[in-house]
Amino acid sequence: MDNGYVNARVKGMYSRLLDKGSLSNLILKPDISSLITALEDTPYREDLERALVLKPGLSGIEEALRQNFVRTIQKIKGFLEGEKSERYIAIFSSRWDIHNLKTILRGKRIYVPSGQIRENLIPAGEFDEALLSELLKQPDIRSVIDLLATFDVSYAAPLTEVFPEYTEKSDLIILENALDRFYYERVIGLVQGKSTEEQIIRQLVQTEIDLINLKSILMMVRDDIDPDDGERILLEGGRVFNLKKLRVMLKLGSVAGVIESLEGTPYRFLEDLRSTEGDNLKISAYQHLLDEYMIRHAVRLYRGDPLSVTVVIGFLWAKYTEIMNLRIIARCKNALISPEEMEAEMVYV
Amino acid sequence: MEQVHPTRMELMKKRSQILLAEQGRDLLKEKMEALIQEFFKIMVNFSESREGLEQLAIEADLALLVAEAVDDPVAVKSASYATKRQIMVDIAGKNIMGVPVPVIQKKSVALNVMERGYGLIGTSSRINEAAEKFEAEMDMIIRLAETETTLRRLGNEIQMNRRRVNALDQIIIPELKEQAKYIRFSIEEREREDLFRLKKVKKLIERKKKKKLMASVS
Amino acid sequence: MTGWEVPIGAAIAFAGGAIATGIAQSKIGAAGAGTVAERPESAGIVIVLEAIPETLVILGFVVAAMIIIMVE
Amino acid sequence: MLQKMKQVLVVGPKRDYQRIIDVLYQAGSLHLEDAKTESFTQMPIGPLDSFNADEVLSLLVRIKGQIQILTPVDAKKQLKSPFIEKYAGLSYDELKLTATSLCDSLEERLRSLETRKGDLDVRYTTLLRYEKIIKKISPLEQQLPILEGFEVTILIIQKEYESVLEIIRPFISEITRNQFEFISADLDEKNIAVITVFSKKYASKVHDFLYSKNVNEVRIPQEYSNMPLDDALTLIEADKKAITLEISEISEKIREISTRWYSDLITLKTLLSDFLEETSAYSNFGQTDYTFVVKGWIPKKSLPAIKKALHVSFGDAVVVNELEVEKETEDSAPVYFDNPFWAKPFEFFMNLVQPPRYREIDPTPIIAIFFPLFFGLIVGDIGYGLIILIFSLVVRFHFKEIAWIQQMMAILMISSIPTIIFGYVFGEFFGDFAEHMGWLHPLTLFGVTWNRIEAIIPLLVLTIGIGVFHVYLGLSLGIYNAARHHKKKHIVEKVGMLGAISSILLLVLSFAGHVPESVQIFLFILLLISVIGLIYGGGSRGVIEIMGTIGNIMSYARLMAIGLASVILALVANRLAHEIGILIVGIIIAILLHALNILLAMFSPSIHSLRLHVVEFFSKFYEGGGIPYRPFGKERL
Repeated sequence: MDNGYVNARVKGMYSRLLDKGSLSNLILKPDISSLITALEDTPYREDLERALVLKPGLSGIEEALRQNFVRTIQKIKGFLEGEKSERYIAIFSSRWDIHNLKTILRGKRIYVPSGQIRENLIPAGEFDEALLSELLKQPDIRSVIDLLATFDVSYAAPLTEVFPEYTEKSDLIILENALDRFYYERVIGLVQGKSTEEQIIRQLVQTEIDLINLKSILMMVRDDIDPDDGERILLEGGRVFNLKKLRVMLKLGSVAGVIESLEGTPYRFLEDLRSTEGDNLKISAYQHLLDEYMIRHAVRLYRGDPLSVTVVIGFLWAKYTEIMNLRIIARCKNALISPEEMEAEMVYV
Repeated sequence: MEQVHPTRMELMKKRSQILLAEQGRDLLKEKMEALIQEFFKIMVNFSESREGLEQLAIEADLALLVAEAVDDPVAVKSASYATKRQIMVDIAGKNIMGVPVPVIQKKSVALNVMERGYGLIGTSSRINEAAEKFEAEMDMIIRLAETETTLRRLGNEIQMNRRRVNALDQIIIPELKEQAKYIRFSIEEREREDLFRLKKVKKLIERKKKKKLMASVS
Repeated sequence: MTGWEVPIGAAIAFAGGAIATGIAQSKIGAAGAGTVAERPESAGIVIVLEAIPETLVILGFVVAAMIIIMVE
Repeated sequence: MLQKMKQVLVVGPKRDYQRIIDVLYQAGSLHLEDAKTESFTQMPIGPLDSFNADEVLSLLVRIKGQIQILTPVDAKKQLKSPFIEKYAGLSYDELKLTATSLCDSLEERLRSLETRKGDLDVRYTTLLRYEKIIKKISPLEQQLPILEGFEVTILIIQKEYESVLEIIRPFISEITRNQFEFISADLDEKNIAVITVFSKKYASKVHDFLYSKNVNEVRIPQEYSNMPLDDALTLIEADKKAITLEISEISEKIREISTRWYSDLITLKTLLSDFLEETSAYSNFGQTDYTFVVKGWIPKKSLPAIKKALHVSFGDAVVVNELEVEKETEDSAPVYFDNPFWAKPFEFFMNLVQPPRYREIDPTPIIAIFFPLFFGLIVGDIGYGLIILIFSLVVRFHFKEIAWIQQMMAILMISSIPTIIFGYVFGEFFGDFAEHMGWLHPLTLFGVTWNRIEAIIPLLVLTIGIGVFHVYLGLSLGIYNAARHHKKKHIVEKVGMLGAISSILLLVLSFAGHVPESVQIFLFILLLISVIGLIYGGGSRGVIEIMGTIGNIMSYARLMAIGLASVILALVANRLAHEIGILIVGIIIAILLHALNILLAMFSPSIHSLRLHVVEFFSKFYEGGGIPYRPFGKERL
């Protein structure tokens, strides 16, 4: 099956993404209101108009961006409904399920009112409105998990499994880790096929796992986390790093050491940054590079086989990046951050 | 002053009181100086920390801004739900020149990445760094709370001391001295009166004696 | 001298072109529909693109016609 | 042909700017450009203090939001609002007031209806979910007695933890002093369902125990729990019905509001959008301290008129400056077609593709010549031509309002004329009908009898010849365009292509014996030189293009092929009619087949001759991507 129709639509949508020129134009706008006016000339117009009625200014823009993203994902899912490639898109979109579920669990733990939790959900995933609102109605973490089991949502199993450990240690990381681990295991499991399409997607996911592990290790090493404790954060199935290698890296003890050990991997670009900027860099500076690498890698898929679902995946990443860039512009504009600093946070693809 | 009995006994008592007051005053003055010294020593630190706090606050806000800009405010909010919402501090006390000041036992609320409650995998290091910056700000606030209370207590003590010294210096000591002076004057006056009386009596006696002599002679 | 093989040959010639055109046009059609849905202004180009593989069926037809006519 | 455009700067006193805009608007011939990019020798031009659009925008958002909730109403069924005619005459302020008050009166009601509806929808899906799980479990429950004062708890256990069952059972037995029921069965491939029933007084103990054993309890909302599952199902069913009912009630309410207000809102939306559009032109105007500046392109023909109009109103106070235009700036000039009447309909194709750039040749007249020619050559039937002519006239008459239908029908009309002429040449009138009847015979020209069925080879040669001519024409236009833009390499490339194709064609002809062999050596030299030129002009791709170009020429064979297909279909129609014994049936079949053929003849030849133009012809010279001329004025709104 090829995705002629879907890909043609996606390409149409891709061609409406803002190019670098229009982004720099937006960067140079003097204030939020002129930014809004400028955004009125983009495909965000409709979402913006609607969001600004309820929330003025910055939060309106952010709401509009979020709505637009959700709408884009829903639209593409609509095209692919019933197709085999639907599940590849679900790989991408279900990360918002994880976000939503984590948010609900976190919120339920400290008894945040449901209304407040709801404001922080992004309905871009596979969970529908009905499921989310039922989850929000549950009084505590246990009943959230039970409800997932009742509705036969697959996340119930990993959560149930680690729940006793959670009750014992009262450490939310245990639940969250179980979710993340489950997500990546399932995703990797989904793309074990031999077709080029699955291979490409598998590579993408494996790269993502590598990058996540790398980021986690950098953060843990910096905070001197006990390597034996840190191991539970590591994800299996990466492209370059297996668990053994990751453990070794975790024991290196210093950020510089970890980065030096990247020699010979595709991620050695971190070393270039370290050698020019020195050892005292924030982890987020490295993460920026890692994010950029991931986004570039993913968006490159857009230019792959024109009839493959990878085009859609590439587009979704590009769209995600654009929304991130716009959010950066809006936030920074609001806080009067200089264009140069703004661009340092942005990612161009 | 009326109650004061202008007796020699009283005078001696006053004299020793004056001495005591003066000694006390000097002692208080010394203590005050020491307190002031202590105060300024902490004060220098305090104003530096104050600036540091402002700096930290700016940095923390910036880190939060970056996290919200790049990762979506929704993600930041979500991560914030994972944190424990309270900070426990134990407060003990110590003495600076007899002034009780608080000492906060655990000065640092800074956590490492595994202690913040949210999973590392789905949360970006930007959010983490924002949390870190705010924890540092919190630390600073706690430390400042300690020093600020100390300073306030010391300040109060210095005020009180100064008032005491002033009271001694300007009211009690002069009053005592006045009293002593009065007693002395009174005693001297009395002595002079006595002398005069004696002389008068002596004259009378002599006159009587002379009359008697005159009478006998004549 | 014309037997059954002439019409069969012509039919094969035509069928080949027609099937190939069908395959090509179905893909172009799907993609074209997607393109027009997103960018209605490109409808003109899409119509022309859709017509391009028709060459195949026309050639098939010509060959078929030639087989029949020339053999006669 | 394209109109000559002049770039002008209109400068006038600022106090008159409203009137100047009015005059320009009435003239309706100025294509606005951003005046703020211009600057007088020292004075920067700032933006005009323009109208603040926020108000209109937010009003529009509100209206659009309501329109979205409302259901579209059939124009015939709706209640005519008494105000609707008045709206058009209102000034902006009045319009704003009307719209605001309408929004105020509707918004809250609509929004609450919409939210309620959304909530109900969500609830409905939720109920479906619960229903699904309860339905799965309820057969199990049939085996258990449900008693008053007893609690039912349902557990879901994954199969890999099946052993837990063994632990739970004795414990519950102990807690409840053996007053319990316990039953388990497979729920699906992965899970086991367990139902236990026990006295309410042990409820908290049992739940605590289950919690400690980490078993998932089925969570069913309070209103459906603690009753037999069948009852719960009945209740859910009833609730679902109630929800459906309420949703349809809400829809009905929305429909009522729609019939009353939908068209009002649409009208207001259109008027406000128009207003917004009009004011958006203001952002192009500039100002200095005392003057008001407008910049734009104007067709040379309209320039005197606008100058005169401004002079009449303002005397010498308003100046129209013709700007000196660099060649490069000319590329940004808008394009305004200026074609003779016979070529005008073919602008339709240009707009379908992409308008040409200002400094390019406008190929419309060429299409106007070749398109009908190709069409005629393909269809080539007097009868079909006549029917197409009549059809296009009728459609044109019926759809006077729709511009694109008018244009398309004009194209068909023009195309039907060569169709008739070629029909005469080929001797075709509804296929071989006329020939059969002896009224008409294929003409014999240049020693060939142009019977399309028989003269396949001559027709092939003819169409390829047309192809050669057409492609050569394209290449020549390409040379002309390149010369105009002073692109030397392009010229060399196109000339090289001409040379290469000519030499290859002549070589083929000479090998076939139509051209003396003695020139072969010159042809080879010519080919060599041309290839060198091609490499210089276009690199290796230029050489590969030779194949492409030859393919393009061969592609013109379709003129013959599609024509042949249409002739044969016509023949089949006639012959079927002839061979069917019953006259009437035969005629009906013939008419149906001819009708089909005509229908096809209107589509297929159009698309293919268009394709020959766009793919084969345009690729030789056409760039496209021009900016269409959109004058500021009445036409625009």
